[in-house]
Amino acid sequence: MVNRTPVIAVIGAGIAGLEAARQLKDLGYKPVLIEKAPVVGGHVAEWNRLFPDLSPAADLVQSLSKGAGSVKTYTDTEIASMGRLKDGYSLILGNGETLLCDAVLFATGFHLFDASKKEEYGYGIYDRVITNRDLEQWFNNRHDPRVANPKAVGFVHCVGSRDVKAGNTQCSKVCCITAIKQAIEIKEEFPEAEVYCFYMDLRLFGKKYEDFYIKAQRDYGIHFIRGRVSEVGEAIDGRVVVKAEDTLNGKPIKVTLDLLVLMAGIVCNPDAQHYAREIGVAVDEDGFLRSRDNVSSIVESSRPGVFYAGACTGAKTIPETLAEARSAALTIHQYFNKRK
Amino acid sequence: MIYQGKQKIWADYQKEIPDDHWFYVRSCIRQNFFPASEKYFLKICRDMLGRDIYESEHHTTCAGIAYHCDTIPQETAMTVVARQFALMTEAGYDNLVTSCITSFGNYVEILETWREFPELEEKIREHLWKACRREFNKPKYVAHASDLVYKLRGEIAERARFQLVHRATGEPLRIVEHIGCHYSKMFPHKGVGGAEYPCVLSGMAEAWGGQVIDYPERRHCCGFGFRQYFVKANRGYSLSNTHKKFESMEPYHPDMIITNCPGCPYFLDRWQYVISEMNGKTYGQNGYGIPALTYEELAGLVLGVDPWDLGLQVHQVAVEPLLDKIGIPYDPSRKYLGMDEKKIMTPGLPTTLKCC
Amino acid sequence: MRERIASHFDPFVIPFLVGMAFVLGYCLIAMIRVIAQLPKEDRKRFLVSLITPKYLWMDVRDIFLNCLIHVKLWKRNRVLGYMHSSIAFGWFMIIVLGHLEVMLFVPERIHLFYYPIFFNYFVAETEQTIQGSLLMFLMDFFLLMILSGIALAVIKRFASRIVGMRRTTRLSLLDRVGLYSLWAIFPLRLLAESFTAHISGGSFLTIPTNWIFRQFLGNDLNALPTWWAYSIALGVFMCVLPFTRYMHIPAEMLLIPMRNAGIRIRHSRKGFALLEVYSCPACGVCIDACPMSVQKANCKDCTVYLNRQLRRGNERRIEEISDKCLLCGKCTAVCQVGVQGPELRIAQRERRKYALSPSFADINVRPMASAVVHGAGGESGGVLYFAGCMTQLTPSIRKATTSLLDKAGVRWQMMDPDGGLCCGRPLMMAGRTEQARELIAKNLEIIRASGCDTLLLSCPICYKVFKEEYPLDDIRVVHHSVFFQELVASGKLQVQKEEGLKLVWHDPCELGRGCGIYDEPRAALAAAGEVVEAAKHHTESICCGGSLGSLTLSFDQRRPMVQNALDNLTAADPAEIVTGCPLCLSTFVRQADRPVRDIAEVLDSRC
Amino acid sequence: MDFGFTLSPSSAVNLDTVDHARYDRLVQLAPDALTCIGCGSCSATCTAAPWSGMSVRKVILCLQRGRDEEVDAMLSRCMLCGKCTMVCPRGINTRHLILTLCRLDRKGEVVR
Repeated sequence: MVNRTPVIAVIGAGIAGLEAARQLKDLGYKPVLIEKAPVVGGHVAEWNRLFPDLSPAADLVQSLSKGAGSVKTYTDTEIASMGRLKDGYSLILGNGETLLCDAVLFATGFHLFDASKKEEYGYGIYDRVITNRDLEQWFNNRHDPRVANPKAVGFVHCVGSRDVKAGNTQCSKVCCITAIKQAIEIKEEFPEAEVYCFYMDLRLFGKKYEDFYIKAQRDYGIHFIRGRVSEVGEAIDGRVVVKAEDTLNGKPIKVTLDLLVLMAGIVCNPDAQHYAREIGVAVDEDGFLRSRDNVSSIVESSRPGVFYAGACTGAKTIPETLAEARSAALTIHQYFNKRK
Repeated sequence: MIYQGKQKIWADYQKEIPDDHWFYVRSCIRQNFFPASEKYFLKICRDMLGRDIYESEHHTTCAGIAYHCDTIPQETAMTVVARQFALMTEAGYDNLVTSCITSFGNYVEILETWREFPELEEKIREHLWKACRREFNKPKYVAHASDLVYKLRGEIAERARFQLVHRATGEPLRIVEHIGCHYSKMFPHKGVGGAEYPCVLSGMAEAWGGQVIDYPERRHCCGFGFRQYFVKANRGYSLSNTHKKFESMEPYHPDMIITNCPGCPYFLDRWQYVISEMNGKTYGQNGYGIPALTYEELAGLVLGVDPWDLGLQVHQVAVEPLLDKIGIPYDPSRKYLGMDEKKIMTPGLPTTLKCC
Repeated sequence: MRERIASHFDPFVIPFLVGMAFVLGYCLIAMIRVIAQLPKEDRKRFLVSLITPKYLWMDVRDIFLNCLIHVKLWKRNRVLGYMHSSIAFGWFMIIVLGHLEVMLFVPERIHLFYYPIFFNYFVAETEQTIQGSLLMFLMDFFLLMILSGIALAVIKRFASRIVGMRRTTRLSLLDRVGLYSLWAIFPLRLLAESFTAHISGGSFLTIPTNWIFRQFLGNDLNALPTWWAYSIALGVFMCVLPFTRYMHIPAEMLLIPMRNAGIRIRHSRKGFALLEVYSCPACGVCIDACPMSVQKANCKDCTVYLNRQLRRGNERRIEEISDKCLLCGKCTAVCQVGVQGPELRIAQRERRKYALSPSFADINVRPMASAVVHGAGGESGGVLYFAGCMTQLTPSIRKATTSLLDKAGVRWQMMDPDGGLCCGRPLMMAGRTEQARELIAKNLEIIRASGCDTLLLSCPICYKVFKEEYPLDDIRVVHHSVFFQELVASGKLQVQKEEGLKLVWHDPCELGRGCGIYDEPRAALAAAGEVVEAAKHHTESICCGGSLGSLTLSFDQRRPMVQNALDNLTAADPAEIVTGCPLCLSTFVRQADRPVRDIAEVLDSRC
Repeated sequence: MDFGFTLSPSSAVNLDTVDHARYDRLVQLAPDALTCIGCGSCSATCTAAPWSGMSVRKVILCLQRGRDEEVDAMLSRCMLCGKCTMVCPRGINTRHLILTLCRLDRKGEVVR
């Protein structure tokens, strides 16, 4: 049926969208990138350096957006509504345009958990409590006065992850290694600072992650305390008092810190759920989009012509996301080949 | 501290509190500890602010203490509570206001349990019917008396004779607010301001001119803990928890503590004496303690009620330095005069803790 | 024959005399000091040995063979053996012949120390007589022998590989002074004697040299300065000798009789330890032998450098070197002098102070003791098998051992079925002898309670300490490799031999060098397959690298040592590596490219 | 005055005030102590554990938490058998760690 070049709407111009768009373009399709934010790159564009090699995030975003350079891209554009057509989908964009496409690729990514929802940690209440994103911002621009020559810094893993009370039972996968990365970076900036990581489990599954962990212990003397922070209070001098159980010691533990960094986790993007419902794509209990099969077809939905790439189906690392983006492009290619 | 952050949280945890027509249930123990608090709650609401508050002489304990001491099963507590609801229904009220935090927690817990397990409610209705042939409607609103005072704080402020301000310096008084654990820790949305940063008391303190201090152990239990206190062998545990709070608030030099729970002001008051006897330490200025008041007492003081009529003489920690700070007049010679103007007994003086 | 110098004296002998007086005085005092530092019973033992003919004969023989002939070195490396014995024996003979000349020709001058040394300057001799020509011939012969040795020494110093040494010692400044003065002595003697050969006579070496010089040197003006130079070289050498490695020459002469008398290291720095330190010739043979030397950085931690640091009193380095060592004992096995590297190090570890010391005296072992009593069914005798800590981590050894015991119909029981106490050897290696003694007492309680007549060990670490430190006179302490070899030999264990199955036996340090057991395991293995040898084996086997002896070597630092030991074992391409130590086994298994098994496993799988 | 009960100290470890001089010195002398991941292999295999509850994992942890008495009690039965070194997945030289620790006084000074 397809005689003209198939059009593929790629929702989200984060790293998954950018990479998938480039691959689709190279395969001879006509991808269209739709990005809500004014700039492309998604969350990675807000990051400073990437684990485990501490490579600059900007380089990655730059090379990906260069790759997708000739792809038609709408930035600062919301999708007002989506609808199903006989052989494709229609998207009404916020700017009034209607986009008819043969396939949709969700590259909608994730939301960073709103750390202020964990009220006991006092994000937004205590000056010295920041999130992983705030710290990356500081690494980028050094503006945040809260990160001022700290003597003691704490990292709380699993903020909003693996937490029924926060509504997210899934593991965000990247926080452990991000915490270690940021802890090392803090130690490099402030070698005299004592750095504590409060963790429930350390999930260091990826290539070089364990080496990074050993480095954090041996070369930087970062203290790892197995126990989840239960509450944070403010001391008279504005520093924060952190309470946790040192579970390996079986005793409560208390420490006063100059800076507490909350490792806000990866949660689903509610926009993706909204679009999914509009075109009849299933959503998992955890709020992420449901794949046709979690083992063999992670990038496919149960609906023909709807595909996924990246963290819209669950927490992913960058290499996983990029691999999925390429995989999604190939899967779309096969989809059109079959329809011919 | 980012005040706007707290305001945001407070905005998320506002609860609907009807303005008028309340069925009031008293606490089992408060009349002994703070004899005028409940009286002045009623007096302020009814006489000064013109609200309709009804109380029945037939109401009993809510069984919360027994429940938290693990001496009765929850079903028994539920039946007792059902009877209170029946009294309320019979009196023609829908809004229940409790004096006691544990009662409040108990009522909320039972209503929430019934919401989750309606068959349990039916069973309790049967129990109640079998026991005393009563029937009840569930209250439309359950509030703690401090919720009501929080709601009326503006009206009280309008009528206030005194501000919570240091008369000599003009600085707001530094106030530690202590919320009873059963107020919102179990059901954060049932308390004004939630569980982490409740504003029911801080709202009053600020409305009346004071400044709330946020110290690290602010959330910590007063140490009462029912079984911890009632079993003498565990009493050191109770004391140690209170001690932890005092150590944490000490650097802030609080002028007073206000609470909304029957047990908390009692322990925050009396343990100061015990700690001073045990290790010679006092937490107020010049060897005095930190006065621990109920919110009703505080409202009474603000409205110009005579301190001795508010029953402040039964506090262990002397309140006179606080009264002096605010500039509330009092007659020292009347301190230990009873209602009939006859001398009640004068207490002995502690070894270390300074009292007037 | 005539005396050339009427005064029988020339000032050039003064450097020699000073050197001689100094070195003799120094050595005498040092000797008295060492003997005085010995514990009383050791001192008595030593002095008695000196007047016991049996020991006296041993002493003379050993000094001759070791100090002059260097028999051990000959066995190890002929070039080095020749080099050392040519210098030592040649020099000795020159001195002897010098004295002989004096006694023969000018017996009235025998009281003059310098006469035998500078004989040809003072006495003009004729080679016309048989006596004269023979002596002169011998003098030249031995001088040539020494010079050839010196030539080899020079080559060795600058290209040690030619003489078969990969690495040689880095010399200290004084050592260099000593070395160069030693090298200078004999060429200078040749020159001096040559310059005077036309006056005082000479032989096949000195006369032609004299003739050559006389072709272009018109007068004898060179003679006296050369004799001066010769005397100065001797003087310098003797003056620096006590402060250089050449101190081993006099020290070894005392060490040999002391060792023959059975004296052991009893103090980290005094007495016998001091003597061993001074006996070290710093030849550097231990550097190549040391398993740690696989990594260049560790070469500085070999025994030769321990001795040097002990002489210098550099405590930081002494501690570092002492703690790093694997205590494999190979340095002692290859040492010409027999310096006990491991024992010296343990002595250093023993002197350490601790803020905290473990104590085992109040451990209640009664339940363990009563368990073994019941286990034996009240009968005395039988085998008590102590698996030990390391075997707990290698259950295959324990299983194979007990299986073999059952197959052979031996009545046995376990001493530590649910884990026991440590044998005490690791504590001893760490220098915590006192604490080890407490453990030994506890284990003894259990062993005695069992009523066994044989204590069987599958771990050489345990075996060594049970054999040497436990008073178990009436109980046979035996390593399982020996025990099973006996059972195989007596036919109680029928082992099926697989022809062509190449097995290499790794000699565990504690079993081989530690307890001298080399042949029994090989004999037992021969019943199962074809025993091949490693490149280095028996006393020269290479430590697996896992030894508990080292206190500081990290896991990563040990890896190349393990690899080196494995490469050594697989030289003959065996199908399996067989050992008799659970620690060697665990260490090898991690890195080996072929199966590694305990001897018990090998035997058990074939019978 | 005897009330029949006493004020008990908090069981919480306060990292602000805890004295970890001995730990600091230990990791200077035996840096591999830093890499402990608290897996407990050492405790499970320990020969001395039945007599003193010895556990290298706990020793390292207690040192950081100022629980010196427990450390000393645990070390009091260590036989240096080396099993913990054998099983440590991080390759920590536990015997060196123990011996080094035994040489430090409470202030973290090496006794001479």
